[in-house]
This record gives sequence, C-alpha cells and structure tokens, in this order.
Amino acid sequence: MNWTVLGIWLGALLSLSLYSFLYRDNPFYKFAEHLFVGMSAGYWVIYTIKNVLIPNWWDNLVPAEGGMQPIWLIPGFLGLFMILRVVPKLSGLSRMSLSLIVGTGAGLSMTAMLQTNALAQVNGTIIALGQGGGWFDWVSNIIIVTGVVCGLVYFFFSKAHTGIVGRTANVGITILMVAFGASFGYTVMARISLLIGQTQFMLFEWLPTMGIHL
Amino acid sequence: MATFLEKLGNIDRRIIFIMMALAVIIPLSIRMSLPIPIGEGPSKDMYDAVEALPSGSRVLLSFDYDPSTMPELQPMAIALVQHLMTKDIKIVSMALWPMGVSLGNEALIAVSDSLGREEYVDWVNLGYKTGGGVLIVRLGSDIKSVFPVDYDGNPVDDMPVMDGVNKLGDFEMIISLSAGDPGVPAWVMMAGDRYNIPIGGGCTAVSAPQFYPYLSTGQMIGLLGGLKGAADYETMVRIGVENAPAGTATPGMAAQSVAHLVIMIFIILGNISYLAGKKKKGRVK
Amino acid sequence: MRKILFVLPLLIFTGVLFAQSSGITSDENGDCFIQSLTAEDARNDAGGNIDIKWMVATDAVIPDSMILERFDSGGVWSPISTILPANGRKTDANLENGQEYSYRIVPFYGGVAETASETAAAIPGKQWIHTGRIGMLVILTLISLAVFYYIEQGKRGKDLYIRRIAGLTAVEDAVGRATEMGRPVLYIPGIMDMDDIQTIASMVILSRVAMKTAEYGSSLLVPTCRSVVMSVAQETVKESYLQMGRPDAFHKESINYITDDQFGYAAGVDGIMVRQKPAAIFMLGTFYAESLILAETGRSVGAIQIAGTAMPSQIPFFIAACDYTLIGEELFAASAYLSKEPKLLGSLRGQDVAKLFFMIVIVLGVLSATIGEAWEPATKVADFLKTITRVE
Amino acid sequence: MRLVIPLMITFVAGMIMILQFFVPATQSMGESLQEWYMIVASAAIFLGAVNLIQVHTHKIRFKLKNWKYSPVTIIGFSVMILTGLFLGIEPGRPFDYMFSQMMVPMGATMFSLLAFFVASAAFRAFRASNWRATLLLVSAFVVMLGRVPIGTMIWDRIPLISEWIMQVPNLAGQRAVMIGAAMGMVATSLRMIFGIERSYLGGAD
Repeated sequence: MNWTVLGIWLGALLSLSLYSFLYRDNPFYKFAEHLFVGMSAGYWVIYTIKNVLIPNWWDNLVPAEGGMQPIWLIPGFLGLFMILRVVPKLSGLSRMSLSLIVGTGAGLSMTAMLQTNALAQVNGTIIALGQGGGWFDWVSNIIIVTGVVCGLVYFFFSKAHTGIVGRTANVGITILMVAFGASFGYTVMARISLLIGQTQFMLFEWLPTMGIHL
Repeated sequence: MATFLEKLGNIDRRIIFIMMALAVIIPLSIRMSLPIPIGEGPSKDMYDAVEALPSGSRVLLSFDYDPSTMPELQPMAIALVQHLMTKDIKIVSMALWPMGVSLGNEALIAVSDSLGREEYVDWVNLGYKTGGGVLIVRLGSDIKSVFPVDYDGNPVDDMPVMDGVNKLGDFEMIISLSAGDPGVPAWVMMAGDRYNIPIGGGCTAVSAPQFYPYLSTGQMIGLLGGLKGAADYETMVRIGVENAPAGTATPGMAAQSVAHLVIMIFIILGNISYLAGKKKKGRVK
Repeated sequence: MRKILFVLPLLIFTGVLFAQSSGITSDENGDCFIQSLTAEDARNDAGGNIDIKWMVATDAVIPDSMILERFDSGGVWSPISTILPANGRKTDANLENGQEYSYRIVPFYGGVAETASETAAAIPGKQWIHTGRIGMLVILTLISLAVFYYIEQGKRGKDLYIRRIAGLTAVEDAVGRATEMGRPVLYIPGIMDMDDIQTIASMVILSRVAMKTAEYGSSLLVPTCRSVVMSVAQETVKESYLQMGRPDAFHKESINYITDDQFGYAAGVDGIMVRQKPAAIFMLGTFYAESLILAETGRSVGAIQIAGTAMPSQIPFFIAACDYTLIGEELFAASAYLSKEPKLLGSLRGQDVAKLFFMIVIVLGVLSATIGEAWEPATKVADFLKTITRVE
Repeated sequence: MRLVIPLMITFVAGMIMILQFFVPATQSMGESLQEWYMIVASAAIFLGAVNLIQVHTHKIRFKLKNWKYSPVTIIGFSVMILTGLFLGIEPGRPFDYMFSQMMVPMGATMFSLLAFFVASAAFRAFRASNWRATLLLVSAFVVMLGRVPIGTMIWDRIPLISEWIMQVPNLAGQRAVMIGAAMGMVATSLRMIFGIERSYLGGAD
C-alpha cells in the first residue's frame, strides 16, 4: 500500500464516518468529528503562524536586511495583550487589542457596506422604466423598482405596519419571499454537485483500490 | 387513505436522505445518460463549428486549467478530442497553465488509444510555456521557435502532424479550455482578433457569463459553459456513434436531474399530504 | 431637495478637481507603430503612480514585442516592462512624488529595436480627496447626522416607537421553555471574527439573551469559531450575569472555542446539538454554507430555533429550517428591540430616515429617467442622482 | 475610567479607516492599521488553542460524558502543530499530506451534507399553507426545474422563466435586503466608533 492509496482510504473512511451522522450520532461520527476539530484547529494555528505572524509581523519587525523596526512592537504588544487574557489579573489589557480590532473592523466595513451594498444597489435601481423597449421590459422594470421600494418599507421599524405602510410592507415581504424561494432553488444544483463530487471520489477512486470497477 | 397521506407529510427525514443518496449513486454507477435536449445555444454553435471543419484540418487545442476545475473542464477536453479525432482532424495541443499539460495528455492518450490514432501523426502535445498573451503573440509569428521540441522532448520538425504548421495562421481553429487568466480572453485578443482565426472554448459555469459578449460580437464561435456545456457536447458527439465511450459529464448531469426530481417529488408529496390533512380538518369542523 | 442643494457645490468642486489632472501627450507620429503615448499622474491615489496609455497604428507592421522605458535620473533610458503590441495602459508605481518622469516605447522587429515613440512625461503626486467618492462622503455625513440626531432625541426622552418583530418576541418563550425542560440554550454567533459588524450585533443580542438565561437559571452554551469572539462573548455574558445579580451562575467553560475551520466548526456544533439536546438555539451573525447544516441538525433535536443574518444567500435556508428568522436589517434592530434603550431606538429611527432618503432617490431617479425618454431635460435629474450614488 | 483608553483606540482606528477611504493621501496609514489589526487578531488564535486544550483535558480529568474522544482531538491538534512546526508545510510533507488527504475530504463531506439537508428542508418547509408560502414554493420549484434538462423537456420556456425570476423579483428582493442591512451596519458601526455601544468591552464603566 503506497501513500496515495493510503490517502484515498483515509479520505474515504473519514468521509463515511461523517456521513453516518445522517443516520444518527454514533461512535464513528464522534471520532471523525473530534479528529476534524483537533486537526483543523492545529492547522489554522500553523497557518496563522506561517502565513500571517511570520511574514506580516516578524519579517517587518526584524527585516532581513538587518536592523529592527520598533514601530512593529506596538502590534506585537497588542497581540500579546490578547494572549494575556489567560492570566486573569492582566486580562483587562486585552481591551485595548479588542478596541483596535473592533474599531478597524467597524470603520472598514462601514464604508465597504455603504459602497457596495447600499449605493451600488440604489444606483443600479435608477433605471428608465421603458429600458429595454418591449412591454415585457416595462413590467419587469416596474417589478424591480416596486420590489426594492416596498422591500425597504418592510424594514421600517419606527412605523407600525398598518394602513398604507402595512400594505406596502406586505408587497415588500411578498417580493422577498419570491426572492428567497428563487435563491433556495438556485443553490440546490450547486449543493448536489458537491455530493456528486464526493460520490465520484468514492465510486471511481476508492472502490477501484479494492478491485471494484464500476 | 387520508391517514396514509398525513403520515407521508411527516416521514422520517432519513428516508429522504436515502433517496437522495440513491439518486446520486445509481446514475453515476450505471453511467446513466438521460437525454439532454440540445437547443440552439453556444454549445451547439461550438459543435457545429467543429463539425463544419473538413477532415485533415488542423486545430490548436490549449489546456488552460488545473486540477481544481477538472470536474467541469476535463469532460469537455475528452468530448472535444473525441469529436476532433473521429473527424480526422489533426490536433496540436499546448497549455498556458503548467498543470494543464498532463491533464490534456490524459485526455489525448485515452481517446487516441480508443480510436487507434497515432501520436505525432494525428496529434501532438507541445507542452507548457510561460508568457500568456505574449506567448500567443510569439506563436503568431513562429511556433517552432517557441516549441522546438514537444512535451516529451522530441523535435517537432520531424513530426508529420506539424507539417505545414509554422504559425497560428496555419490553424483552422483554436480552442481554449480556460479556467481563468491566461485563457480565452488572451486567445481572443491576441490570436482571434489579430489573425482572424476562429476561437472556440470551454470554461467553468461561474465564468461563462463574462464570455457571452465575445459570442454576440462573433469574436468566439462557440462556448461550453460548465458541466452543462460538457454534457451537451458529450451528447452531441455521441449522436450516431456506435459504442461511444461513456463520458463523465452526462452521468453527472443525469445524477443532477434525478436528484432535482427526487426533491421535487418530495415537495409535491409533502403538499398533497398537507392539503389532504387540511381537507379532513375542514370536514370534521 | 435641500439636501440636494447642499450637494451641488461639492459636485462643482469635483469638476474643478477633474480639470486639474494634467499630463503631457506626445504628438502623433506617422512613421512609428506607436501612434500616441500619454502619461499622467494616477488619479485618487496616495502618490507614487503614473498612468501610461498608448495607442498603436492599425495598418503598420506589427512588431514582435515592445518595451516601455523610463528616463532615469542617471540620464539613461531603462526598460520597465515588456508590453504587448496592442493598445494598452500601465501604471508605473513606486515613484517619487513631485519629480518629473519621462516615458517612451521601443518596438522590436525580429529582436532589433526600431525608432522609439515620442516621449511623454508626468509628475506623480498625492490627492487629498478621492474625487470618485465625494457623493458617498456627502451621503455618509447625512446618514450619520440623522442617526446622531435621533440618538440625541432618544436620550432626551422622546418617545420612540418600534414595531413588533416576531422573532424577538419569541426570545423569552424560548429561554423559558429551555428552563422548563431543563435543557441548555445554545447561542451560535456566526463564523466570522469580531471585525464583522454582524458579529458585533450578535454580541449585543447575546448580552440580552444571557440576561434572560441568568434570570431563568438555564445554562447557556456559546461555541465560537474565532478566539476573539470567544473572549468577547465571555466578557459579555459575565457582565450580563453580574448585572442580573447571578455571577455565581456564570460558567466561563460553557463559552468555548471550537476551531477556525468553517466545516470543522459545523461538525463540532452538530455534535454539541445532538449530545446536549438544547431546547432553544439562537443563530445570529454572519453565516455561510454551514447555515443549513446547523439549522437542520438543530431542527432534528426538536429545539426552538431563532436565526438571523444579513447574508442574503443564507436567509432562505434559515426561513426553511428555523421557527423564526430575523431578515437582514432586523438583526441590527434586535438589540434596540430587546433592550428598548432610548439611544438604540433613536439610532433605529435614524436608519429609517436613511432608508427613506434612498427610497426618494430611487423613485425620483426612476421617474425622471422614464420621463427623460420622452422629454430629454428630465434625464438630468436622473443623471445627477446616478452621479452622487456612484462610487469609484 | 478603565474604558477611556479602549474607547479612544476604537474611535481613532475607526476614523482612520473611514478617512483612508475618502482621502487617498492617508491610504498608507489605513494599510498599516489593517496590517496591525491582522496581526493582533491572528495572535488571538493561541487563546483559542489554549481554550481547546483546556476544555478537553478538563473532560478527560473529570471523565465527563464522551471524554474518551477528547484524546482524539488533542492528538489531532498536536500532530498538526508538531509536523507543521518541525517538518515544514510544503507540498509533500506530512502536514500537507494530512491536510489534503484528511482535512480536505472531511470538509468536502460536511459541505456535501447540504445536498441532503436541502432536500429535507425543502420537503418540510415548502408547503402551500398560504398564498405567500405558495409563491415561495412556486418560485423555488421553477428555478430548480430551470437548472436541469428535465425542465426543458417539460416545457422549453421553463429555463427562461427561471432566468426571469432570478433577474427580476429575486434581484429586487436581494437589493432591498442588502440596502436595509447596510443601513443597520452603518448605524451599528457609528455607535461603535463613537463609543455609544460598548458592551463588547464588558459592559458598564
């Protein structure tokens, strides 16, 4: 048995163990799950060290060309503070690191969200209703514009959903439901493809190692 | 009857799981092929363009992908090679992606062996060279200086398949199976637009929409998009061919169809049971 | 409309900035394959970049390759890049601001250099305002003002209404049910890190849910996919228990890290679900493909499930598998709804005003664009609205 | 008082990120901040690792339910760490072998469980209980049909209708969700940056 065949067997047996969860929880699943959790946690620690901490921090702090860049001690300390949470007395220090993470994240995603999820979508909705030419395009464009506007009305929180607001919000939630149905249906194919991929691996790579050729 | 229908609405989900598993495993293991209706479209255009080539023509086939996109692109490679070889068209192949060479070679050898074609006479694999778009421009003026030897290190000058092939302009068609950059866009811009060679191609389902503009302008003669495109082509190639070897895209597509069907049947059953239950409740009232 | 008037001067300012962008263009060159070459300071950057553009002749003999050269301080032309013999553009980076750089292109035929193109030159510099983002800056300022205005109103005690959100009225019942059954409450804060706003929103909701579990005395499990989220969740829950006067009931161990791996995490949480059999499951935060793996397993153990995410692609799966789903923005309204804190309610009112603004922009834009098809001048309004919502 | 410095850091970091978006000249500042942020957030992974080991050693020591599986986690974790640190992570080394032959198939398997769950969720949830639910059901059904050849066999217009649903009502719905959610995110971010929301720091001052 060579390394390739061993790899196929490892992959196949672990996959089968995980699939057994579909029947119910059992020792095989428990084993595979615990192994998966442990290995992947270990993997991400190594990945972080080798792909982030060494190239982005250590190599900047102590560049190959010599000398030391003391400015990089600051993120180093903030990172250390984060780890120091394990020492209860020093855990307060981690607030500073947390603040840096939350502040940067908030500032970054605020602009990104406003740009791509709000403004770009509003911009795309500003269309001439007759765009496209035919009567069918009129209908489609009207549905798009009403859908977006009524959908937004559904998300109004400071107005009770009664009267005209309620009726508009109802149109909105209806469009949302059609959208969710469509998006569900659209994803089914991609999910089945994954299963097909795994099944092909089992049928055409694993079974042949036992001399079974379909 | 009603009780049966009502029970149906609450069947153990494990029954659904088993049905789904069977819906995928059976079509794949029996290499099931559901008829795939081929309408007008980029897949048909691609097939027609190849079909229209006279035998003895020369086609450049470029394998611009790697193992990560193999499930979609490899079946296309096999079906295309099959089509070209059955029509006695000479294939000169190469790759803009390093991993594409061996994947392409697998397809070429498998099909060539099954059809009794001969390497260096009916086909050759030139291998991989870096450079992308720049490489294509150089091929435009001289192929043999870029690829003096093929993938196995044999000098191309002595190969019958390379007789009269000196530059891109000597090919009747270029086909690129492309997973990204460099790929179809480079071939269209650097070879198609410049030397007026028809460009065809195949790509993943995700990237297909970005190539549609090339089709509408005629810069590409046809396009196979994703597993669906591969299955289309496999189906068309197999039409009228006896004992055609089974591809993998058609069973994959069949499994997709069956699995979709199973889900839809369950949805319908669920609703029948739901409506039956509601009716009954109404009567009691 | 007043808001729009406010935007106008900024737009004029934008126009002035555009006009400033300078550059020297080489003249038409009849003999050379390269018809024109332009160089100009790259727009909207921190400096150090020059954009170079060239056009080639369509009727001349095509060279095998071309080399783009820059005139160096040493007084020689040095190659910076091999370029394709076609129309193209390139950005020369890592230059010094304020210094002039000249460029030319040399075509090669069969390895022999021919006459170079005319030269073009430019001076790189940095810009203090991104001209393509002024509209967005104005809109962001308006939204911020609206949010802060209403937060202030809320603080001053103005009565702010909030509509019913079905999923949130169920929180109390769900926790109560868990207590009755003697089973734990499972809280899943999504799989993203603390920099994700949805995770932050989720932590705020967690503090409310923790108060309820502290009050009812049911146990609370929080498995996390990120270490930082674990730390924050521990802080948050501890604080909630403290506030409810139950610090003794807080167990740090029940808030633990599983793994950073998306599907490793899904496998681990599935295990927790089938073994601990929680009576209530909250899934609030950013979710990707694992959403349905978690929700279906949770469903199979008979838990009441309350989910919420702003990921449009995952909402359908939560709707299909959970009892209650907070759709998109409802996730962000949750903290205000559960706490009824005036400043949060105020912030929510601010968001509503922002939405109203966008709705007006859309309706106005669509109307003017539609009318514009018959009566040309109306398109100006649509064009204007499209300009301010366009972000580069 | 203990929150003053953290709140200031949040404010400054948030403002720098906003500023660098609108003022190109400050981009380098934003880039360095992002780099710092990445380092700090990455360093926290050790915290998780410590927690994982603690949880499982605790389980083993007190022989809690299913404690027999905890050594599996600890061994899996340790083996990855040790091989990664001492034998390298390049292709062909044990670390990479275990990643590609064990972790990748396990991840793919978990991912493919979705095919089953999609089926059971659709079966249970897609009931025509009212007209809105019926609409959801119908749009899911049509789009599902439109993606496979059977759809065409039933009626050759089905792929077109499915495409239309994706391009029109679906687009409108997605847009409304995205715009609304973006407003929620902007307001939440503002509250964070300006210190109005501070529960993430452990609540009250």
